[in-house]
Amino acid sequence: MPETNAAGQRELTFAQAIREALAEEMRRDKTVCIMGEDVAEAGTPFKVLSGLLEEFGKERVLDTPISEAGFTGLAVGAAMTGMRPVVDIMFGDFITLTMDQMVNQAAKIHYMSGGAWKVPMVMRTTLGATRRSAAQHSQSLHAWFCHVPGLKVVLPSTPYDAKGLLKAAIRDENPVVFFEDKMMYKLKGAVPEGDYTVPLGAADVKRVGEDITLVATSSMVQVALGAATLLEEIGISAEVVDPRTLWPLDEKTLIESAKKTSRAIVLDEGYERYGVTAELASVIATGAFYDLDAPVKRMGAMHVPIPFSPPLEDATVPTEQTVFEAARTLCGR
Amino acid sequence: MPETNAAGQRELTFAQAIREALAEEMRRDKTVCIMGEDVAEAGTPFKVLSGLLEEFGKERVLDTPISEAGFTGLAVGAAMTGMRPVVDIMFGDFITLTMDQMVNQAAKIHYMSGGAWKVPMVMRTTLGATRRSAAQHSQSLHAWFCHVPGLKVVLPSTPYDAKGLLKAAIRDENPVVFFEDKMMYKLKGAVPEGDYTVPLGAADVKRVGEDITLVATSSMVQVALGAATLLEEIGISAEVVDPRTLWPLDEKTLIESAKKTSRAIVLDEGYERYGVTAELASVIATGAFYDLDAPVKRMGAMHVPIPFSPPLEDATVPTEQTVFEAARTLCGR
Amino acid sequence: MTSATQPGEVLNDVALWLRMYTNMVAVRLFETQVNELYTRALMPGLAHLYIGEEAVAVGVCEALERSDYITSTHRGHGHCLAKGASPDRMFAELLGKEAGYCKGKGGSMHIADPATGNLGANAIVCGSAGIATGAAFSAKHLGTGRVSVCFFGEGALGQGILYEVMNLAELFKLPVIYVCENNLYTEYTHYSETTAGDILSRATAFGLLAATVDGQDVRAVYEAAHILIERARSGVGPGFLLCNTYRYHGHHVGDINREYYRSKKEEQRWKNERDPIANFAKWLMDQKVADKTKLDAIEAEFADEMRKAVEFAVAAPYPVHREVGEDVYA
Amino acid sequence: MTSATQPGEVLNDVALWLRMYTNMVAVRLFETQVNELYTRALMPGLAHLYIGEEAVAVGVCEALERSDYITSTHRGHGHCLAKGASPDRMFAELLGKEAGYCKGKGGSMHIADPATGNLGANAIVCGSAGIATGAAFSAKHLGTGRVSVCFFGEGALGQGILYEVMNLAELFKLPVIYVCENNLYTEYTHYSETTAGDILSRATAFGLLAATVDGQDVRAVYEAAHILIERARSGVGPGFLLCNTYRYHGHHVGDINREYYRSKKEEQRWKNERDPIANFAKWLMDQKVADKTKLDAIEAEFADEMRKAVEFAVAAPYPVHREVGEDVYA
Ligand SMILES: Cc1ncc(C[n+]2csc(CCOP(=O)(O)OP(=O)(O)O)c2C)c(N)n1
Ligand SMILES: Cc1ncc(C[n+]2csc(CCOP(=O)(O)OP(=O)(O)O)c2C)c(N)n1
Ligand SMILES: [Mg+2]
Ligand SMILES: [Mg+2]
Repeated sequence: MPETNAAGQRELTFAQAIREALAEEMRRDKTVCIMGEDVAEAGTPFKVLSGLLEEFGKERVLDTPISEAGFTGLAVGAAMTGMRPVVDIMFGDFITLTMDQMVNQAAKIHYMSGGAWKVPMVMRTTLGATRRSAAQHSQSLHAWFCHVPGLKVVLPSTPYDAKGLLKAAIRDENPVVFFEDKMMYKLKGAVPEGDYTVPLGAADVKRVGEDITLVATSSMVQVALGAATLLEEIGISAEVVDPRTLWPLDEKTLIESAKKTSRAIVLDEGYERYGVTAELASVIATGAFYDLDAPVKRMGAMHVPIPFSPPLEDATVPTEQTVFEAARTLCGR
Repeated sequence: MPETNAAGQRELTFAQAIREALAEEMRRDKTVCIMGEDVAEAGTPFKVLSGLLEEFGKERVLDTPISEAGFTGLAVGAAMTGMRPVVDIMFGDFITLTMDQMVNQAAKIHYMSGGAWKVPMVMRTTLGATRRSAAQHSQSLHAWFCHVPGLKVVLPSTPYDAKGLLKAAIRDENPVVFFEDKMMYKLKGAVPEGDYTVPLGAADVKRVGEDITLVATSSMVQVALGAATLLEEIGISAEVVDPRTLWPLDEKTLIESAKKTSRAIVLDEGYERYGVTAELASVIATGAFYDLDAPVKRMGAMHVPIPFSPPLEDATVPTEQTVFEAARTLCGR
Repeated sequence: MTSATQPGEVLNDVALWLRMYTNMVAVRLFETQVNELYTRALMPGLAHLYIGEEAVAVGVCEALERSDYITSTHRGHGHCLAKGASPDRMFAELLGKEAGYCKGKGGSMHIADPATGNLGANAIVCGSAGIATGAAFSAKHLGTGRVSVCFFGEGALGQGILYEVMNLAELFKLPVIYVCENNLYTEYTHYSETTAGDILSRATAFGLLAATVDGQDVRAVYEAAHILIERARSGVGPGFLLCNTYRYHGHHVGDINREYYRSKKEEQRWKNERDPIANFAKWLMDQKVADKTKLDAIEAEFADEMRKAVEFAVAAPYPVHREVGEDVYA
Repeated sequence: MTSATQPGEVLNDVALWLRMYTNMVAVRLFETQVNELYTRALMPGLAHLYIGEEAVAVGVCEALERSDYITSTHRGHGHCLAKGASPDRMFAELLGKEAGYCKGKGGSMHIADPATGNLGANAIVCGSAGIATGAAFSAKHLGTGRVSVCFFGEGALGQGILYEVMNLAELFKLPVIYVCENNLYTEYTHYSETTAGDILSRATAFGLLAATVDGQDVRAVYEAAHILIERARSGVGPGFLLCNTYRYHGHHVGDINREYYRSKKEEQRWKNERDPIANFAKWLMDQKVADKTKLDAIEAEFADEMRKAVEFAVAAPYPVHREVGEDVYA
């Protein structure tokens, strides 16, 4: 049940926002369907899809075998021929099994056919560690898809964005990969009733600041906001910028913010090496070259497979505290 | 047959150097074996392996079905239990099919088992466009593997390096991915007879210069050297640095060079976005922050699926001419 | 090819036979021109010729409606033509020209054409099995009554995704037929070295109705395909058709010295004894359906058409530079 | 477990039976403690209990030598114990402690142990099919005479790589047995909704020798496994063993309300009528191999051992911080 916050706005959890976006799109467009493992009766292990089977029936909410490559490929063909499938890959770690269908097929068909065919599909999957799920259930592999022309990559960080971005993704004519942070499903936030979309390619300034820019994606947005609060206490005003979509990428907003503050940290839960932090840091280092007072600092996951042991796992991901300290150092305090 | 160059050194092609490395390692160590599609009688479509079947027999040079995931997985298990398999993935585009075995298995087993098991295997595959092979046979996807802790990633650019690095890769105790540029197989260069290795993690300055650093990988090393010659004609002295292995990465050599020249271009045939150029540019922008006179320039493949049509395909990859012009602009000429 | 015929109606049969004959001749003449383009160094890259296998594409596509879907392979010109594409735009595509089916961006291995239901050739072995299955999913979900055919070489039996989608197709009762063209070789290796067990059982194990057919006999192919396709169309479920065939040329146009993996004698035997066009011509003449003059006229007509199509393609312009950045996103 | 017995030798059989009984009891008591650790909120993350399926791991591992290999799954504690691992280091691993088999880095889903040939549990469904096949490849190539067993749930039948490696194993005649534990559910979905056709045929299609067995009958499992394993060891080729079984608990320890996907009645029926331990106990008593006192003593002994092992694990320290960056590269 939706709650109402202090400002009188309706609040939903991140999971509810996703579900509402799907339900609204499925009502609006009969060609939207959902497929994946345990999506129907179970509504996924995270219960994100609960209730959709009841409303839309087995023909549109389809349990599949454990065949990530197979049903992703099926979705590609279905998307080419009149459907708008939303594929559910339970854990982001399993996109490894779908790379051929997503990269060699979905991403390239429009181009290879000279524009003759298109592939309007969405892949929903997860990212994020610290659930004590060990190395094969904790990765944030979204950088791979960002590297591939023909795909769009979306990383919502609030319930509001999740609903609006997912609706935009479903209506998009291209294959879109939509990454959800598992740890965020219960996060609450204001979500308007009814239809709205958040355009793909528009960053959002989640907090205005003057002294340092924290560019953060997905799970790291809350971390950045937390760090910003800590920084405020020592008199550092941090701006938090969320690209929201990594491709298309709103370079301008990132660069403008860095130019204004002259310092930037880039935060992403994927591996730091050869990943998202490298791209965003490089974009800022180039775009704000003459305005930066210090090198752009990158903070991502440690370069290790995610360990199971809680104290070790916790050490692999940036936290409010580590971001706070990095920012303080960068600001010379 | 090996030739001899002006300096009296023995010359081999890049393909011959690879084959010699394999043959020497197979003679040295009975646990080294090769598996892949059409590797035996055919010696691969590029004929890189011709003759190995004849010397080492069907037990050690194994034709497999077209099952990239399956035989890569088989190699992982074989590597854990006493073999040193060298897996042949005919085109780099097909690594899409092996991502689960390489990333969720090979890369993580040593760590997940707390060091109990290890996976000494090599995956050889290709990269590079401009063969008129279209979107599914022209990609350079090595950035994906660089992003994954537990893997090492090697990109030789000369016959000498190819032999020495491959031998080092085979002797390494970890899973190593070895990318060969298809267009380079016929490139000739000096290659000593007999045993030598090139350590993983040591960059090589392929040309010494003063005014600008061209960091280049694989296919782009020759392009950088060609551009350096053109630049010399207009009085710009370019240093060409080849990291040779992208993981481990010899940051120091890259940064020292950029500090010295104060300008850098990073060249890699993978997609420019969210790929190798981003990491290398970011490393340099940070490490040489106070010495750079201009932003680090990135040059990679255009953000499009590789088109078939020759004039279009040629436009997607950096060339001597485009690198020359970028360098000239960067040097303010 | 146009609408499917009910078998057993003699008049229609004659029309059907002649159409299939014509189409096989067209495919062969097309491919002969491709080989020549390569030899004349006019073709960028390589191409995989379908010569010898014509009866498979033609027999199967004859059993399909124009609006039905196919997916195709690196050896895809035959499927494409048999489904109704025009040689001129195909040649243009092979040469990377703007007038090609994909504006030159796809080339030989990626020709696609919505007008004839061709979802595209695929250069990933077994890469289109998911796509074909998905097209059948749409057909069922949208109630269009369409059927989808997935062509693939026996090499694709090595790819796990084939088994994943056969399972899905059977579970969802999708109207899709998996057509395996067993031409005995996967590149340079005999299929028996890479294929354990029994091919047909690999489909029946998942519940599919499966049949084997002489892939050099276009009537046999057509009839088996017709049954599986109409069964699928009526909603009963997917099918699998194994067609035993042979490619006369190399794996691709550049594969000239082949004796290390197969003998000239073997090649000669297939060409002399099992040629799908020659044998069908003989049968047509035996049946008095057509005489040699008529069949020769068909060949002459298409030889001429193909030459003209090649000329068109050779003369056609390349795409302009700006095209390289277009069609990445819809 | 120690060296395999030749069936038919009565004295050995008695020892074998008691060993299998003991091992099944050990697995159950281990898992009971795991559930308790979860309930007491002492366990990080989740765990997938093997209770109800004990006869499969124990029957198969009894037919293996200590030096033979196994690969295991997310539901892997039973395989690990049956292959000879110690409960104390297993519990330590489950709690993420330094004393665990993987220094706490692997956790419940990744326990591995070279000393007992355990190549590791795997949290990717079917993720270890390649690994098990590769271990068999080494065994053959190095002439060690070892055999490799790949345990997997019936959900893994959905993954294409299984068919790829069965094909490879048959082509290379590798000593590997694929053991399918059909416990009827893949997480929250009945296997019949995700599995078309016939399971056994999916293996025989690739030429493997395949057998089905009552997975609740440890003697039946042992006998079938023994035949397939020794056949594989002798070089004839790979095998496939389908064990029909049931998990009593949820998919994982947190899966408490299960009635939307299976009834309490169904669970009760399996527990009451087909429990592998209770039924085997009854049989042992009927055969006068052991009386109730003896069997109770076994249980009491292990209950005590498991409690001590848990205490050890709870008290054991976490790895030190520096460990996080170690073991990434060998
Ligand atoms: C996934 C993948 N692996 C390998 C290749 C390289 N390759 C191209 S065609 C081919 C052989 C295909 O054999 P088959 O499927 O029998 O088709 P045929 O060429 O005989 O028509 C191979 C291995 C590829 N294109 N895709
Ligand atoms: C590739 C992959 N897809 C999905 C999952 C999520 N998942 C974990 S266990 C499981 C069900 C496995 O069922 P089964 O193989 O029958 O084993 P069981 O749990 O019944 O022992 C699923 C879908 C996974 N771990 N790996
Ligand atoms: Mg073939
Ligand atoms: Mg199960």
